[in-house]
Amino acid sequence: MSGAAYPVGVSARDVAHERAPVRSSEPAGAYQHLVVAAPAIAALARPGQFVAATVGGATSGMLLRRSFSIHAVDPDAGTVEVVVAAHAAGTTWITERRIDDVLDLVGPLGQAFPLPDGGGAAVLVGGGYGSAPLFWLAQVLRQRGVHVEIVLGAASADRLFGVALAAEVADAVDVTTDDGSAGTRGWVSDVLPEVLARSGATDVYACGPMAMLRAVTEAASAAGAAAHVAVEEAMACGVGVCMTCVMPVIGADGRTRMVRACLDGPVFDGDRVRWDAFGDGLCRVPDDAVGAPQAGGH
Amino acid sequence: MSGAAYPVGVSARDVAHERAPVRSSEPAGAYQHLVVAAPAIAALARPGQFVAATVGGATSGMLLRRSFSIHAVDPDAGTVEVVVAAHAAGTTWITERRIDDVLDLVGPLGQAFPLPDGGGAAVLVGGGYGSAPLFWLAQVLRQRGVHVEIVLGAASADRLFGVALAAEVADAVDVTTDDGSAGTRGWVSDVLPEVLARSGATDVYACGPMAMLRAVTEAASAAGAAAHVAVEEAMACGVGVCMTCVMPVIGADGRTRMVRACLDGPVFDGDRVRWDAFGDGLCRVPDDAVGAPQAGGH
Amino acid sequence: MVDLSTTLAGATLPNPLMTASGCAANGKELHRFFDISRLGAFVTKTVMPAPRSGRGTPRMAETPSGMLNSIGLQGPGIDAFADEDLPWLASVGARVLASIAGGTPDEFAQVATRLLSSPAAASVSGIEVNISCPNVASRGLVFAIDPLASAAVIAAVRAAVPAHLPVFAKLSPDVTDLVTIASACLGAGADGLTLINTTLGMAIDLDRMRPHLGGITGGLSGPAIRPIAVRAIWQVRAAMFAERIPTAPIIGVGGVASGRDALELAAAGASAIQVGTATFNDPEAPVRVLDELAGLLDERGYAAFADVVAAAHPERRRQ
Amino acid sequence: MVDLSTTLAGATLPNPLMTASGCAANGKELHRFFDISRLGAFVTKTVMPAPRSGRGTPRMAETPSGMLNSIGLQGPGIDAFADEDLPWLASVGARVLASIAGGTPDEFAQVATRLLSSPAAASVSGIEVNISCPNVASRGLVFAIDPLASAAVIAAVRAAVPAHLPVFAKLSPDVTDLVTIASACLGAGADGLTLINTTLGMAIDLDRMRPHLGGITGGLSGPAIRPIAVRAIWQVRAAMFAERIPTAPIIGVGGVASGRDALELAAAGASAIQVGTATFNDPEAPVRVLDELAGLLDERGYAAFADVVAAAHPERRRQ
Ligand SMILES: Cc1cc2nc3c(=O)[nH]c(=O)nc-3n(C[C@H](O)[C@H](O)[C@H](O)COP(=O)(O)OP(=O)(O)OC[C@H]3O[C@@H](n4cnc5c(N)ncnc54)[C@H](O)[C@@H]3O)c2cc1C
Ligand SMILES: Cc1cc2nc3c(=O)[nH]c(=O)nc-3n(C[C@H](O)[C@H](O)[C@H](O)COP(=O)(O)OP(=O)(O)OC[C@H]3O[C@@H](n4cnc5c(N)ncnc54)[C@H](O)[C@@H]3O)c2cc1C
Ligand SMILES: Cc1cc2nc3c(=O)[nH]c(=O)nc-3n(C[C@H](O)[C@H](O)[C@H](O)COP(=O)(O)O)c2cc1C
Ligand SMILES: Cc1cc2nc3c(=O)[nH]c(=O)nc-3n(C[C@H](O)[C@H](O)[C@H](O)COP(=O)(O)O)c2cc1C
Ligand code: FES
Ligand code: FES
Repeated sequence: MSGAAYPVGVSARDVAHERAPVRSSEPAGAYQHLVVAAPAIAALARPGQFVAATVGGATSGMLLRRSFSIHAVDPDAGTVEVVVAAHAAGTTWITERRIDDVLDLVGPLGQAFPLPDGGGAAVLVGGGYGSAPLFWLAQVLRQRGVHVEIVLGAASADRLFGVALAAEVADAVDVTTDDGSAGTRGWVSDVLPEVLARSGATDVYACGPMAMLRAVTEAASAAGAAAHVAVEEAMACGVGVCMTCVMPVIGADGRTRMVRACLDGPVFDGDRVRWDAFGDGLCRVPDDAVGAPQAGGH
Repeated sequence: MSGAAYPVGVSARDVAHERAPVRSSEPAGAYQHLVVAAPAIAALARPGQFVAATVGGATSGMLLRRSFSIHAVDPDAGTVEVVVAAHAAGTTWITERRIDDVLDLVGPLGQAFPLPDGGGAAVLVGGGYGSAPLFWLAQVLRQRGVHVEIVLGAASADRLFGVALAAEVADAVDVTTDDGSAGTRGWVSDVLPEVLARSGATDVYACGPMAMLRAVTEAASAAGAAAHVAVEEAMACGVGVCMTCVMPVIGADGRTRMVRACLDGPVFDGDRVRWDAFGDGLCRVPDDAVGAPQAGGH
Repeated sequence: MVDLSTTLAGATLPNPLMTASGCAANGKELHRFFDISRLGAFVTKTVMPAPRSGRGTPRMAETPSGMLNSIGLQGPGIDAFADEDLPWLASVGARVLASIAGGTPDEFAQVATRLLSSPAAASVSGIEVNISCPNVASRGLVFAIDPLASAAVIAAVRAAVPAHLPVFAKLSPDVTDLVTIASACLGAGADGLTLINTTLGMAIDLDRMRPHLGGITGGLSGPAIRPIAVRAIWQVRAAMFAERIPTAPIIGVGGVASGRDALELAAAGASAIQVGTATFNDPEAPVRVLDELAGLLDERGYAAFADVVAAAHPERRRQ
Repeated sequence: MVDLSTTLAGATLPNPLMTASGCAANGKELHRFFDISRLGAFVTKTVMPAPRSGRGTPRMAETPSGMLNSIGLQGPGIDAFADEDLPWLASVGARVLASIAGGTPDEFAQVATRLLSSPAAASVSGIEVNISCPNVASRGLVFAIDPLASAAVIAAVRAAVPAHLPVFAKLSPDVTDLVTIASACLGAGADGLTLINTTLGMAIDLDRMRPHLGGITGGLSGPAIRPIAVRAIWQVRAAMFAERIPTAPIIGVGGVASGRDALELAAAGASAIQVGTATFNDPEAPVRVLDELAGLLDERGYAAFADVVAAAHPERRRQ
């Protein structure tokens, strides 16, 4: 196996396809923290973007790429970092990779978090491994003079990611767990109103489960802040060609369309997302969406 | 990964199913020589039998087991050895396994080489990696006081397996290569008549490509010796349940039947095999086989 | 402990797991790996009136997550089966679902009659009528692509078999309208359906630039086709809920390699599950799947396997 | 250098590799990874008369060596396509095989007419008529399961399109007799056939015990179905050799992920090859497959791609 990362295909201005050797892989609570050599991706990425990896190796029965938020990049070292939860067979395979094993990566993909011009305050909210992209974002924001507070939530202490890191990169950190095994017992949305009030944040950045993103959006709206949420929709390609990752989002013209989370997202303005369409693990097409099946029709 | 071999399923009297950790894997010319820990198989196996391994790991798109002759066993150490040519994706995967990686093995499978009561002389003929099971056989035969000569043939020197080993376990060794890069230029069948004549062998044991086995059978018949040939038919299951590995063989009643190479073979008496049915990579059902499609019928 | 028993048109089996016809020979080979009487039923290789050599080789090609076979119904013929194989199966305590075929409806009936004249006939829990083998020289012989031909075979077998013995029609997914075929079989007296046989596929030998299989085309099986099996079972079960066809038990088969896969076919509507190609990967697959399924049901708090049969249908959830 | 060009009913393309409809959007996304004008043709996402939202989500499920989708023909409608997407494709020099659909034969014809009124109509090398999308609310709308309905659509499109522009009918494998459907399409004026669209499948969400896909059933694609595609191409090409149906070019699609796979479909009878689901695994797949195919042909000493088309048919070898 080659020790050096090398490009697989054409590397266009804003996206690359690289074979990325694993440089390190360490457990981090319930997750695995991987550092891989992917210089082209490292050079292009911005916080909020993601990478998509093939799984299972050359003889794999799993065709589709798995998406992961970029946790950190080091353009000088040419490395990219991701935090992976072993959910099912594909992610388990990734967490089992050893040093020098190679990941086939496409990235950076999707829209990054929008950055304010400077100053002010922002609150960053991460659920479980959803916190992965926030620390890098915090650093970028603070470089712009933004006061940054981080709220981390998870089901239990082992499913929190980056509590120590948060203390390094943010001005204040709040932690919640469903079972009270760390921080405040409860959800991030329980503490968020207070954090928003005390920080006077104008922007809230969030990444985590859909239900959390919806609650964060509501709390932000109530506090008069803008919510920038990074969603996690099931994706087959990650690059905008399959139309599997769509969700109803209100456009600039006020009309709802089924847009691709991989291309137009994963970061959306929270108040543009049609949260009413989500429920019970499904997302309906709202009746008023462009091209929706005619009501009463067939 | 567990360091110790352990059984997966029921281990019946004569067959076992084990998860076998790789103990060593070394290149041997064009092949890879693997030693794995599989104590139950090691305890049961006899020369000429084979093992069948799954390929590609837990997320593999390749369902079928790959078969390999047992090269050697050490019942005390609980190890089994195989010699693998990287033919296509499945065998390539096996040759890439590292120490402590686990192979899922079923074995020992099939009929072993029949052994003479003792004394006399035998010639063992191996084509390419087909020689793998012969060295162990040579040792067993010599323990019974049989004079053993080995003939090894291959396309080129790097595709010979076990030339040095042959010298250790046999009374005489002949080598042929198609390109003359080692030993006599030509085929094993070119030198075989002379070896048979000088050794006075009553039994010829052979393993290799079909065309070679046929030629060996003819040479043995001409010399009045019995040919015991280990065939290599494409196998889906290796354990007798799929009926894919059949070939036409004449039974004790003189009638030809399509019999399973994995169960009734891989070792057959050369003069029982209907060589006339093989050709151009296909094997026809002879018209006189039991249950053959009616000639002229449909 | 989850109650794993399942009832198929009167025949109660201790559990829903079965071998699939042609993927387990006639029992002896797998009995080296596990006690085949642990299975709900052992499904035998399709047997025909006379001994059959099957096709030449190659008879198989591996494909992504699947395989093609063109065995061509090799077998000893019904006499040898009834006199030797069935008694052996009975001797180890296996419950037998006997798979039969013939060239005409009459031949099917003759095979069924001869089968039941076996000294071991009592071990037969049911008859699976294979009208869907794609490995026959003429596609015209695949009865299951035509409702009338299917019905003729089923009616002939039903007439030859005592009423207490359930008859299952094994169908092919390679049809435009599976529900119509299912309906014809049930109308002709089938007590249940086995869904699905292999789907027709093909591979090319690129070195010799000719069809890879001796039989040119072959039957595609294995996990690759599981989504087709789930769909077929769902469609037919949905037609039963909609009362377009009579309600009858479905035996599910196609690509099952794990307890989760078995649960998927059951949730789509299968009252029993056969494991075929997965056995080539793991000779203990049928009982491993059974154990995994039992574990999954237990974890999820089901009291009985029967509770998950067709559980993914909204009609069932409303019940 | 191997001559890679291929001729499809009068349209000569520099090479046989294409994207597959619905697996490459309308070009911009893949153009970030490779120059789409390198392809023999770019096949666009099926476009319908009006904008369409498609189905709710989940729209996909991964399956062994395959996937299910129930996109439901999401798209911008023919106006936006003709005014925006097609001109962009023309601007980068892509040759376009435009995939169209409608709810009635008339709608198909309207879409074709409107397409050709685009300022970029000259970039259209042919029209692929998608009569086989399984992701429509009623299976009755899958024209390709019925010869008469198929013929009606093809005749309407053929009448709306100038004679020099080839029309391809894209067929479904989910039929009892594919050759009859192919025959009906060719008889109605199709210049060629695209084989195959996805095959109908289904997956169950075992946690929620309900169908996994928003659309309940979905189309199965990927390497899992390649043996079905090879079989379909072979059957139809064999019927042409047997003069049961007129000889016409076949565009092969289904499970192609490598140059070997492309060669397999070509040897079965395909004059051009589309790469669909493999693009989700590797965004450069269509051009990688092209390069691998060129390498294989070169290694094997073929002078031209045309020499391997249908090369596995005995009739071809006898020629
Ligand atoms: C933009 C984005 C960023 C993500 N970031 C991270 C991260 O930083 N760390 C992390 O551990 N996980 C992350 N995920 C989720 C991760 O992609 C899924 O857990 C993973 O795809 C599941 O693969 P599997 O083989 O384990 O599960 P399976 O359920 O077997 O996957 C089956 C199929 O469904 C798709 N799928 C299933 N769940 C998801 C999901 N939640 N999101 C997208 N596709 C899914 C897979 O891609 C695959 O095609 C992210 C997802 C998205 C969309
Ligand atoms: C009894 C027996 C003993 C063998 N001993 C050895 C050995 O000691 N060393 C060694 O290197 N090889 C041996 N082989 C051959 C080895 O099994 C094949 O090379 C291997 O199965 C090919 O797998 P693949 O994935 O590389 O090739 P692929 O061509 O991708 O295999 C595809 C399918 O065809 C089957 N297949 C292909 N070629 C063969 C073949 N020649 N024999 C059986 N099945 C085949 C595979 O099992 C698989 O199911 C033996 C075969 C048999 C039957
Ligand atoms: C090698 C092989 C032989 C088969 N022989 C038969 C048969 O004789 N009769 C029959 O009804 N089905 C036969 N089948 C079909 C299986 O019983 C089963 O319906 C199909 O393979 C799908 O299940 P699977 O994916 O679990 O294998 C055979 C399948 C294979 C792979
Ligand atoms: C996500 C997805 C969307 C598709 N959309 C269309 C479509 O709009 N029109 C069409 O004719 N085929 C469509 N198809 C079918 C493909 O074009 C192709 O026929 C099929 O997927 C088999 O090829 P593959 O295995 O290479 O993907 C779609 C397939 C997928 C996977
Ligand atoms: S994941 Fe394919 S379009 Fe978004
Ligand atoms: S390989 Fe299955 S019967 Fe021999």
